[in-house]
Amino acid sequence: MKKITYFPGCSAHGTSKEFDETVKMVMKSLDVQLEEIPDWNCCGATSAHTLSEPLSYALPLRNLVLAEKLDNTTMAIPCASCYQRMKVTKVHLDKNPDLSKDIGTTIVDEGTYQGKIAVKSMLQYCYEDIGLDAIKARVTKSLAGMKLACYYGCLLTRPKAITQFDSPEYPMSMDHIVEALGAKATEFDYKTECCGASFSISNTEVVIRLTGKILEMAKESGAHALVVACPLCQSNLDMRQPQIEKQTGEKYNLPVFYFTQLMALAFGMPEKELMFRKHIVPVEGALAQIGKIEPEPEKVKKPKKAVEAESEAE
Amino acid sequence: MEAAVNNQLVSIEKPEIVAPPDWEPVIIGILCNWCSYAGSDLTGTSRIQYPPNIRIIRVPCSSRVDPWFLIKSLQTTADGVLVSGCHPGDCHYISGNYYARRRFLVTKKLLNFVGFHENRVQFSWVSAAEGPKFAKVVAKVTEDIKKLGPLHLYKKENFEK
Amino acid sequence: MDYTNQIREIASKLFAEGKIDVFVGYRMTGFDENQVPALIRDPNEVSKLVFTDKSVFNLTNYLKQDHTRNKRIGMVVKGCDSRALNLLLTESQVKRENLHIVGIPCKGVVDENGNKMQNCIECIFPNPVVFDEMVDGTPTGSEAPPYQVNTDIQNIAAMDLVERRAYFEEVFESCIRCNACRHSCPMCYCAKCCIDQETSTLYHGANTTSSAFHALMTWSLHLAGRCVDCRNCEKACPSHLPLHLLHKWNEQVIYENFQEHLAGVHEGDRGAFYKYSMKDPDDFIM
Amino acid sequence: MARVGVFVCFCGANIADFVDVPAVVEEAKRIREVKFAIDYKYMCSDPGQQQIRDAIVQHRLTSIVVAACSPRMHEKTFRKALSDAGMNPYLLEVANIREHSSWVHQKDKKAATAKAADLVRMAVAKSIANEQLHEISVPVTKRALVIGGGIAGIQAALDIADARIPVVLVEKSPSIGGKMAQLDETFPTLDCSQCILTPKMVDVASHPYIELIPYAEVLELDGFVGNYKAKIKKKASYVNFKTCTGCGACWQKCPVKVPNEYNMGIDKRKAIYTPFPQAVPNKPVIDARYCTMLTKGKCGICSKVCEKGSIDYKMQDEIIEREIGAVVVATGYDLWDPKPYEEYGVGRFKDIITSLEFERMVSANGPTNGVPVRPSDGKVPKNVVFIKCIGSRDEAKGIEYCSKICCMYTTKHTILLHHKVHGSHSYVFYMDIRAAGKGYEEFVKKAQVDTGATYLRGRVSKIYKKGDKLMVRGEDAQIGQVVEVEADLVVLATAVVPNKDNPDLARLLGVSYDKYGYMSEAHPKLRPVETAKAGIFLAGCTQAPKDIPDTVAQASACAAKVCGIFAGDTMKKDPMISTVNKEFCSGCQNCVTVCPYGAIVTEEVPMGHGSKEMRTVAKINEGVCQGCGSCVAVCRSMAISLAGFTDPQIINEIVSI
Repeated sequence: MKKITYFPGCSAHGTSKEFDETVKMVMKSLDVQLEEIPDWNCCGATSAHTLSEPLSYALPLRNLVLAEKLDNTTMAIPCASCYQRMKVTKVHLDKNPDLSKDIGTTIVDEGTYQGKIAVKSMLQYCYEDIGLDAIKARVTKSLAGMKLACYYGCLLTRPKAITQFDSPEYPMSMDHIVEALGAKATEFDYKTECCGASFSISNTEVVIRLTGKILEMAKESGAHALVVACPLCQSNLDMRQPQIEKQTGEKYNLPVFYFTQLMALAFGMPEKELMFRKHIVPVEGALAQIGKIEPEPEKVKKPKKAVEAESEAE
Repeated sequence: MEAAVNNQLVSIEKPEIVAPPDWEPVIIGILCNWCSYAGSDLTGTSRIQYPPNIRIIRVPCSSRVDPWFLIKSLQTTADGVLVSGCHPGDCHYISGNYYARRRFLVTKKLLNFVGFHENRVQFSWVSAAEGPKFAKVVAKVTEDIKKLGPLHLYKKENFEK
Repeated sequence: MDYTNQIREIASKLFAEGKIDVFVGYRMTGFDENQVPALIRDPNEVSKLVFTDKSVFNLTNYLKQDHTRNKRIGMVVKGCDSRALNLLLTESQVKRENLHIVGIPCKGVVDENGNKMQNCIECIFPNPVVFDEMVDGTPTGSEAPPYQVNTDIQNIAAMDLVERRAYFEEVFESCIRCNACRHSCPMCYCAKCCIDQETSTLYHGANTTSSAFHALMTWSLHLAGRCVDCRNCEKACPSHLPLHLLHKWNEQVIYENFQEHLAGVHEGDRGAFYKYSMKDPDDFIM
Repeated sequence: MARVGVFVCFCGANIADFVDVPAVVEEAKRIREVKFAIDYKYMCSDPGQQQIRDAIVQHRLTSIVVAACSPRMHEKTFRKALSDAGMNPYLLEVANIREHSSWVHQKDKKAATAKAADLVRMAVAKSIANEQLHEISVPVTKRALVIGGGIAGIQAALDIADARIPVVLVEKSPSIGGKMAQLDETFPTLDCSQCILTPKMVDVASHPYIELIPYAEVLELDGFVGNYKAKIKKKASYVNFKTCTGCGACWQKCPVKVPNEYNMGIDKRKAIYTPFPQAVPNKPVIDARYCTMLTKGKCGICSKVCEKGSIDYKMQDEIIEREIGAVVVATGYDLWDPKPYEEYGVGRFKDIITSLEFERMVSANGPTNGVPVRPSDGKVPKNVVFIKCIGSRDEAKGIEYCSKICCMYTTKHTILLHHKVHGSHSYVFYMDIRAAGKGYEEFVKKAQVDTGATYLRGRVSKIYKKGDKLMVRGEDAQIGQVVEVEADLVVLATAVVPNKDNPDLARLLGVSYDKYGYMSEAHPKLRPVETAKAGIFLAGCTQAPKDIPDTVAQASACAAKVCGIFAGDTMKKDPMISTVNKEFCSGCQNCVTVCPYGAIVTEEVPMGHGSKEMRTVAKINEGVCQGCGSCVAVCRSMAISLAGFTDPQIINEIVSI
């Protein structure tokens, strides 16, 4: 049994309860024990780093110091914002160790930062540490028939210098994971486009335009549903969908799943425990696609005219 | 790229001996022809002022500087020595300053070991474009040596000019 | 540590096989318990050879004038001696093919008072790094232990600047400029030493503190990265100067700042001053 | 006893205002060896020099000290004055009392004067130890090596050969011509590239003074200016060029098809091939990577159809050695791989191509017969988006510099598209239009009017697929809005990067290169053609991105430099180099290790006078030595001395302060 440090973040206790729950279910079934940081605090996302740089480091720093006390080598974070703040702080501190002294006093001092823990997003942990083979081995109910557009949002893979994971512009890790579950990942050019989440409250019109574009492109790619790894992405794409449909007059009907929900589903866990009822856009239509496999158009084989050696050619 | 220097010795900051009131230190500057000497010329053409204690000797490359030039200088006429060459990678002779850098470090450490303050011999990289930097370097070296006072040990006692 | 019998056997064998013209080892002085180098040319004199923990001198000093050019030489070497030999080979001073090297798995030699020499206590290469045969069979060599900081050096480095200067002032004052250190050093093989050159303006004045300062400083810089710490110089010095301090200090500076191996451990390694790395320390330079 | 003359210059007011010049003269007169000292308004003027010349004769001076400006300024001038008076010019020393005293101590005349006097004293002391030196003559091999057969190498080779100097032209690929042979038309005149290039290629092949070695690489270059020795590997072509007539039967019948490099992989060539129809030499070679006869031992068709029996599967690489006097490096450029532009879908969308691919398509002899098509479906595109600065001026993904040629060729491409595809429209996303060059701005202006192309100033942020179109989203900074263009084809103006072999070649030649891999010129403004290594010159994109006119100009400049070296039978060289005192040399060869130029070798000398025993000592090759003094500082026996900076000279300076 592996043991990792777990930082749920505030949304896991609220809007994205289903993410938190399914993460726990999936990890348990993959034989990974999650050890939650005792007395963790807010990561400071969105407000702290726009107001006070020292504070934006101090809040995650406290969490990192507490996390290191647990003696695990890796910390996994489901929420993309929390992950981003933690990783940014870690990268800055590792590059510039004196920083921890300067900012350590900003909030309650819990000890010295040593830089020994690896900070990963839950997606990165599944992809890198658990691995596709282990995921594939655990699948009991293949999702074959489902076409999914994987949406990564802006924080999971960017900026590359901070995240050091996957391609910043056209990442494929989640695509590979859903394919391991048996589903088909569609070619989705908008997988890292901005959804406008920061303006969710202050300038809803922007959000509707940007999120609408993402939904439109996902629909065009042939997807039955969207897959995300970020609570804010999920709530934006899911919650705003009826509003956007009203505005554009289009019917998208794209449920927005957390990738862990789908993992749990494919691992054969009971549907009602996956909290699909929390979704605004009904999931039934998308789930009904499971098992409906289109026959692949048979490829016409070209008669072999010449020996072609293309492999090494430039 | 740049590693820290190891083996720190205990060095004191107080003057080694009390200087007479009109004392001015003599500092020998050994400069490579292509970067630092050109840089010092630029300091001149830019009319940047610096303390007049330095006496400049031109050599083709910092790698020409044999460590015993420094020892000889301290033994005979100088209160301090500055050696300056091209920045790493800029050596007119490809790799000369890399060899020189190693010798300088060992020489500096050895002199310090036998009782010379580490500021008695100093080194700098000054490019042909760094006129202002040269003036700053000279000002700093002069100030350092003034703080340390005259170097009269081992000096001139048996030396015939 | 007594290899007298083995060495006599090996020397006899080498003479019998016609492999060597001269064998260089140790013999008793004849008047006390100490030993001196012995150059054996006559196979019948092999019985003069001895080897005990009083075999202190580094015999590679006898190779300096490139005697291997026209003689085949058998020689006894300890760990430190072999490193000197390695450097002489690297610096093209001797011909390997004319040498037959008898290696000693050294357990340390003693000073006049019978105490183990300090450099032997701190030695990390007791076994020869180059040899043709070992008296005790090939050593089952394990990895060299980590570099040890010399205790004398630590004591001096802990003094403050004024104390250090006073200490060394006394050292330089005591030097009588006899050049015994140079003559006894296996690495000082120059055809004409810089000290002796008329055109050289290296040394002004004769036997003064100032000139001793200059001579010893220059000498130790010429040996920086090349001194194998055999302490021939100290043994030869009539003023009993702690000459090893300068060499050990340089060795330590070089080891810690350039991560260079000790002198002569690898054949072909000329020492720290004859190569460089882009990563060498740079922060002492303005 | 030395007799030194000291000449102190006022430099108008430059020195005299801040240094008490007469006091310096008085101070100089007190030095025992100084037999004559004088000041003058302008020492460098002719009357000033005349004073030096007169004093040398009158006072039988043995060395001269001029206290004036930096020796980097007027050392040569004063040396000439010494020469004119019949004195060895290297007996001069310059005390730099202007840059090092009067100009930097303007607030303290007393200190500046004292320092000037010290500097004079140091120069006097040094000059006493000065020796007579004589310029060195080095014999010269009059043959040039040109590496690379693109337009730069062709031009350099032709210009040198026209001066009746033999040239060895080495080209890596089977044919000369380089990148220019791949171009359709050239800006700003829209000349057909082939029409102006191929005659030059033919000239190379037929020139009596040019030895063309195609399909070859330089392996080694030893020696020094005027006396290099080059080792060239001629790769096995498996075709005997002497008997081959170039009929083409072999490649017509060859069954192995591989992507055609000349056409950027858009179509296929055979395993035995000539790169393009106008190739010089027009003889095929077998690509050993693909030929099944060579890889698997099966086939042999080309050998069967060759009437001349020119195919030789057993041919081996051949090593050719040539003695060379000077080298021109003209290795050209490569194009940057735009893969990091993932947001554009590079690699995922077939209809995003590079400019050189577009160039091949619109080229009359190209794979699509001069009509651009979409690689995905073969349709002729109507809306084409050109994006400039792909990799150029991009610190995050690419390189920092401007590739210089992209603005112009993109303009050319809009014209070519306009000509070839009726009803087409070009969109150009640009950062700036850099059209500095003769006729360039006019060309761009005219093209914008003629083609009606839409120029959008801004970067493209994303390309995505919608149906079979590519949606290009970018900013139009001039209206401050995001725009989206529906494109059939997107053409990326990828950056110019140095030939990937440059660092290896530079190391082999012993010249330096910058962080990108461009070889470094000796001086960015005043010596842009030479490298720091004497006798090696740079032409074209080996040094930096260049267009054809600049490349040709630099190539001709190289030729002039090469001809300059070969103008006499010997070359003159500065005598300030190292020499070995064999008597003192202990033969440790540390100097050999540290010499950056490989200028030190060993030699055997007798042990003593008349002795038969030999010993090894160092020997300096005076043609190669550049006078850095690295060897002097590592010579423990002080057997090496560097003329002009000997130990006695420097020590005299130190002890005389």
